[in-house]
Amino acid sequence: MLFKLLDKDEFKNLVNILLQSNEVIAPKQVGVNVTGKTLHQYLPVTSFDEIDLTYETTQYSAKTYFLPYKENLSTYRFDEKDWKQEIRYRQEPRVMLGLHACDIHALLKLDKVLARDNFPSPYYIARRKNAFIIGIDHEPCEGGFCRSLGTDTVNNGFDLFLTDLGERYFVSINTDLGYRVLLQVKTKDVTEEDTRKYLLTRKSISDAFQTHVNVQNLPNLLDLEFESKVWNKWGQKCLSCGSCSMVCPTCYCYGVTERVSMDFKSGAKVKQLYSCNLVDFATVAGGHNFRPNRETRLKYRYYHQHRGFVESYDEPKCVGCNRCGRVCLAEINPPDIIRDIQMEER
Amino acid sequence: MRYLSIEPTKPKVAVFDFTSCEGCELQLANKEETLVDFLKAVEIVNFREVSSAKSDDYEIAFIEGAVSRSDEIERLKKIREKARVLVALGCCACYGGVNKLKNAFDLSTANREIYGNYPKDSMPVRAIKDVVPVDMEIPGCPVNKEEIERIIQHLLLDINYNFPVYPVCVECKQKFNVCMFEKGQLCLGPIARAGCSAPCPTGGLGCYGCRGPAADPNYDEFFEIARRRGFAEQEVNERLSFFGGFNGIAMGVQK
Amino acid sequence: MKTNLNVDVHHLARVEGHGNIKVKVENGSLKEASWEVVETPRYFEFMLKGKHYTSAGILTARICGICSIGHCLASIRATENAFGITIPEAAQKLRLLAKHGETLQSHFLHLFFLAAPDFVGLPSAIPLVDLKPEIVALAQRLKGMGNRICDAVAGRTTHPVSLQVGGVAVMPDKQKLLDLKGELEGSLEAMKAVVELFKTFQIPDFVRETEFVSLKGEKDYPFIGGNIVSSDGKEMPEADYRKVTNEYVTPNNTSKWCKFSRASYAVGALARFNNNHKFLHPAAAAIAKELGLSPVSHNPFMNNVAQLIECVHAAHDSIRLIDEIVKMKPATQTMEKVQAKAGTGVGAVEVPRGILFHCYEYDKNGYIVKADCVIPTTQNNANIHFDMGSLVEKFASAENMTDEKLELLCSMLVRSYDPCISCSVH
Amino acid sequence: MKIPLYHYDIMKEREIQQPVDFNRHRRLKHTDKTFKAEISSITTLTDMEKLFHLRILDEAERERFTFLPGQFVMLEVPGYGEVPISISGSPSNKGLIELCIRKAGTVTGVLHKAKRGALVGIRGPFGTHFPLEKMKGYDILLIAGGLGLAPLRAPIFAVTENRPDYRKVDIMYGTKDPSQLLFDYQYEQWRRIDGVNLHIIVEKADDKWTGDVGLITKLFDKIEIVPHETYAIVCGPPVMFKFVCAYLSKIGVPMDRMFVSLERRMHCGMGKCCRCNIGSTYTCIDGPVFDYWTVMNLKEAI
Ligand SMILES: Cc1cc2nc3c(=O)[nH]c(=O)nc-3n(C[C@H](O)[C@H](O)[C@H](O)COP(=O)(O)OP(=O)(O)OC[C@H]3O[C@@H](n4cnc5c(N)ncnc54)[C@H](O)[C@@H]3O)c2cc1C
Ligand code: SF4
Ligand code: SF4
Ligand code: SF4
Repeated sequence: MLFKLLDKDEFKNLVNILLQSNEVIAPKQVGVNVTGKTLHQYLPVTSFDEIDLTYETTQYSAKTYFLPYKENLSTYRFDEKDWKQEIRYRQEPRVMLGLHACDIHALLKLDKVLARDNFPSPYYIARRKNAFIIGIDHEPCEGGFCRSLGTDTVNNGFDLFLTDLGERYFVSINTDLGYRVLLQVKTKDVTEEDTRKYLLTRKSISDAFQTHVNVQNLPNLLDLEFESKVWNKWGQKCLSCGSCSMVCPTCYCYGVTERVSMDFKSGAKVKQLYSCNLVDFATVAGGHNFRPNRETRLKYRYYHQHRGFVESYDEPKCVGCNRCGRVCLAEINPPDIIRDIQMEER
Repeated sequence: MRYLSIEPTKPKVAVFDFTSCEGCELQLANKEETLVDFLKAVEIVNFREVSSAKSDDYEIAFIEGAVSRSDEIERLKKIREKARVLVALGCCACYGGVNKLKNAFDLSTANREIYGNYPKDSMPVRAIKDVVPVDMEIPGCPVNKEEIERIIQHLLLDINYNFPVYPVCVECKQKFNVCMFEKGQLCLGPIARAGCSAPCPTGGLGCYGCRGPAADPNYDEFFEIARRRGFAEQEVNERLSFFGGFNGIAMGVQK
Repeated sequence: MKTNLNVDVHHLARVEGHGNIKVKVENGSLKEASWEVVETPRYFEFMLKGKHYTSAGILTARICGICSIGHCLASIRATENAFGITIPEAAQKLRLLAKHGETLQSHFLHLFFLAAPDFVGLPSAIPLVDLKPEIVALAQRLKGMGNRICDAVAGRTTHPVSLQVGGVAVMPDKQKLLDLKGELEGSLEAMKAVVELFKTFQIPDFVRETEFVSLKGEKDYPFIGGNIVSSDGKEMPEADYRKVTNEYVTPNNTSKWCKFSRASYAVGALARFNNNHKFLHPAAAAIAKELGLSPVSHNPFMNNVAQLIECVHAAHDSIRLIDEIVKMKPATQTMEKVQAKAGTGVGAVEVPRGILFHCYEYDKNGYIVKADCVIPTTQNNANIHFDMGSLVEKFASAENMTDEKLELLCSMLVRSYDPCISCSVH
Repeated sequence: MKIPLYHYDIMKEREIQQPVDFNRHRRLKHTDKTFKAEISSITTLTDMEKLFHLRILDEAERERFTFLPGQFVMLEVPGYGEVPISISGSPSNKGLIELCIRKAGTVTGVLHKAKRGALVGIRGPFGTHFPLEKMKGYDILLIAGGLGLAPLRAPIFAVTENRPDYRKVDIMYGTKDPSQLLFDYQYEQWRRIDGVNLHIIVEKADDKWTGDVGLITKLFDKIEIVPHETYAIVCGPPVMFKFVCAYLSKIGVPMDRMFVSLERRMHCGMGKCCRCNIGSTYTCIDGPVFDYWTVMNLKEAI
């Protein structure tokens, strides 16, 4: 990896240049909540002033720019006795600015399933490869436990990564494209002093983590505790509203339905992100539901995040952003559940 | 769409209104983009709000509104006899709708106060299914025209119309909304049935549950959340009773 | 010449709600000419009792599916007046824009789908899909535009969600508004085509003098709040609406009747035009001239023309409003803080069918103690009824008069008022 | 100054330009492109089941389409939906895809109304298969309950067409009543094959039924099983294969020599939609064919 220093004014310059010919998605303040805390979202921006890089976290993850909530897998034209299938992938490049390490890790995990494993998804890949990602370091967010999952720092999956050193950014350059983009503005070489400052900043961030979750041996524990009362306790609270999966940066499951236009001349096969917590997730024709109660559905979500994915890829699917915990009205959250599971074993 | 060699029919459709605001009927004339195609797909033979043609020869009857007067019962039963398929259109037809709120009051007092010496005929509000069997329901206040279209497509060509049974929160999230609870407002989203695309939270109004309850709603936890966030029982119960879909569900009532 | 005529229309079609027409002429003399409203009552005023102020606007929107925005606006205005709240300027503009959206949607619905078929001799607009697709396309486009405005500003086409006590809950998307502006500009030309179409319609020659009541324009064509004015020269603040409406119950109608200076009065587009024509956008005023409508017109059939004129006005005014709204800063306040308090408030709004009043009395916690809603069609019903008598008297003796022709004429009279019957019963 | 970002055009990828071939899991391809196929023949089997013969229209695609017994296709009826259906025909019958479909809901319902000549889309084949290679030289038990004969028919073809490779073959089949028996026109043919025994049982007989009556496990009384020389394939509802496998396992047939086919809700067939997950196992890529040992180890499998 190469490193450079970028003055904040120059950075603004860079963003403005990027804005001129590309769509830019960046954290933007969307309001305040009832306690006065500011709320942010990754949204398309049209000027540098709309961007707030000091945001703590966004309510929604950046995944929807890679896995939209709704998308047409294919469309159909119906002729008299025949039909024609058409498939299109999104192609336009865009800038994803200001992603935190956990969000980039989430993309790396999605890559494993959607870009590299069985049946790579062209829909995902077309979006992923057309995203220019600029990440940024930040103070730990409230309730976030990324450190425990090793996702608080990131070494790849981005083009540029910024660490705020006060007047300037310490920039890690991970791709050739990132390097070339950076050539458009004035950068400085990194001095030893800068490096020391950078490492200090990293350390102070690292030390600031409050939430720790012990995920050691979790896959096995989950198997052992398959029938545990813990699930009953949390399952009773679950609203089965799917909010957790909607905001989660790594939840990718979906449902497909087909639609026909009112003139019956065209149709579409529509993919919609789903949630394993929704009541009919595993219902089959005839009405049999393989996961009829909240408890089993909730358990399954944790099972997939912390056991199934580990089995397949040697790492959990969760990045510890705690978005699901924050969004949940019933206050169901991974740190508490995992703690409960660990406690059961003592 | 004849690639399956199934010939589509052009069914005769009638639309009838009972006690309601006629907003759901109005939706039939809305969604202007597809209105012409819609009108071409079916033969509307009886639709008083937009046509003076009247025919008693129909297969599909859309019923808007609830039943709140004795003559409506008779009218409804006659329609049921004629229609092969009876579709309850909108929240009033499916659940009684806001009309049902009057059931909480004494009718004769209400009559006296509003109509003085000339009391009008009226009775406690009932949903359509409480009077005659209903084949399909399109909930919502008002209904979502897209769902009407899908019902029509289903009746014409067996096309799928499985409306969502999950809660409004799913669709609300898919609209990138900040949760109403986060803004300090009450919302029935977690227990109300989706399918509307969450216009209310998107427009800054907590859901009132016009589509009725989602499948297997978690009332206990919902009440717990409302309590924790400081919403009064009265407020929650006003919401729940608003559209008639959460019949008999109330916070603070021992089960 | 036939001197015995009989008209009996049960549940008149192409109007909102259920009403009957009964006419009997025997040996040339009028025995009966009546307009009866038989809609099932819903007791909204009763339902409102004990409801929280946040629910009032949502509940009363359900009085009517066509003018739900009007009801909601009157309702939240009544509440705001009761609490003594002034809403931010941005919210005022947004509300008026939503109002225009509703006016466009409702008027075009009436003009094309409910009124026009009579003039072209069809039972409904549905056959036009095949006969005159260009007219249907025009109707779709113009009515759709009204709906899209409501959708963008109020959150939904029917039963608004963003219009709330204190203001408007969300600022609509700028781009959406700009798109709508483009659409509005394009629609002006289309409206000219509608004017041409209306020129071909034969409007019955009938006049009966009556009183016209509406809001009074001060600087603009009035839509939301202000004083009430009558063509008989009276004026009073909206809070005194009861002195105008004087509702009373009749045995055969589930809707009440109203009277002011005379036995009946009329509200609606024609009343607004008659009282406030000088505030119309010049383009709208020009069209009034073109279509031969000049104040004060006492021909109820001219209400159709007045509606069309209002559409042109609303389109021009919407463009102005959008220009002003998009210029506002991103963080512009659209909601005022609401503090409930005991008191009574009235909200008067000019909805498509005329002036609408909501009045609520609140307890100190913001729950409704007493509610009263006076609907435009309620105010028109007596006037329709008396018009019917005059109309039959004038035309019964006409050559070649038949039951069918008279039925059509009477039905057209009722439809001209664009009555909202379920509203009037509520 | 402008920086137009690098534009990645997935359509230029060499892999994606190659024809779709769903048995090559790791290749980049148009995952949702279907082979257009014509329903070339429809056979009514019972009130609820019909056998559809599908022929891929494009000749080159037809040549390329091969499958192994136990695999399934995603059958798409454009505008209606897509459903997973096991291939019920012979792997050697190139170009002809046989699907036995029960009327169960929207898509299957409309298929039952469709006429010969209708055009549908298929993706696949997907999933694991019965390991017929490994079974060579062994006694074979092919056991089906109800609609289970649909997926079992493919291995029946494979075994009977390669008769010399296998030793004794017992086909056991049970349904609720005689009216539900599938493929009855083929029984005679199977019976005539040397060393193939067909045993049929119904739970409830009708006037004409002269055969066995009872649960399928009753048929075991008639069959001689050498546990260590036997492979079994069991297709049917979970309750049925649970009992059957429990019996076989009790008499000593190793659990990893019994194979079952599981059904779950599926929306993709490619291990993406997660709808078919059992615990953390994808029925569509790790299954639908599992050995019984694996099934026993899957949480929430049965
Ligand atoms: C591996 C596999 C092989 C199968 N083989 C056969 C076969 O050979 N013959 C046969 O008749 N049936 C088979 N099925 C079952 C068949 O897929 C369902 O009956 C069918 O999906 C019902 O769809 P529908 O649209 O008619 O019903 P609906 O109830 O309308 O279903 C709606 C949607 O739900 C999903 N779904 C519902 N039930 C199932 C189910 N059991 N499995 C998977 N998805 C489901 C589908 O996505 C379907 O489009 C198989 C299922 C699986 C998983
Ligand atoms: S499971 Fe929760 S904490 Fe983990 S990545 Fe998803 S949203 Fe974040
Ligand atoms: S606003 Fe309502 S519907 Fe939306 S997420 Fe919150 S509770 Fe659910
Ligand atoms: S959000 Fe709630 S109240 Fe609003 S339309 Fe949907 S279900 Fe009805």
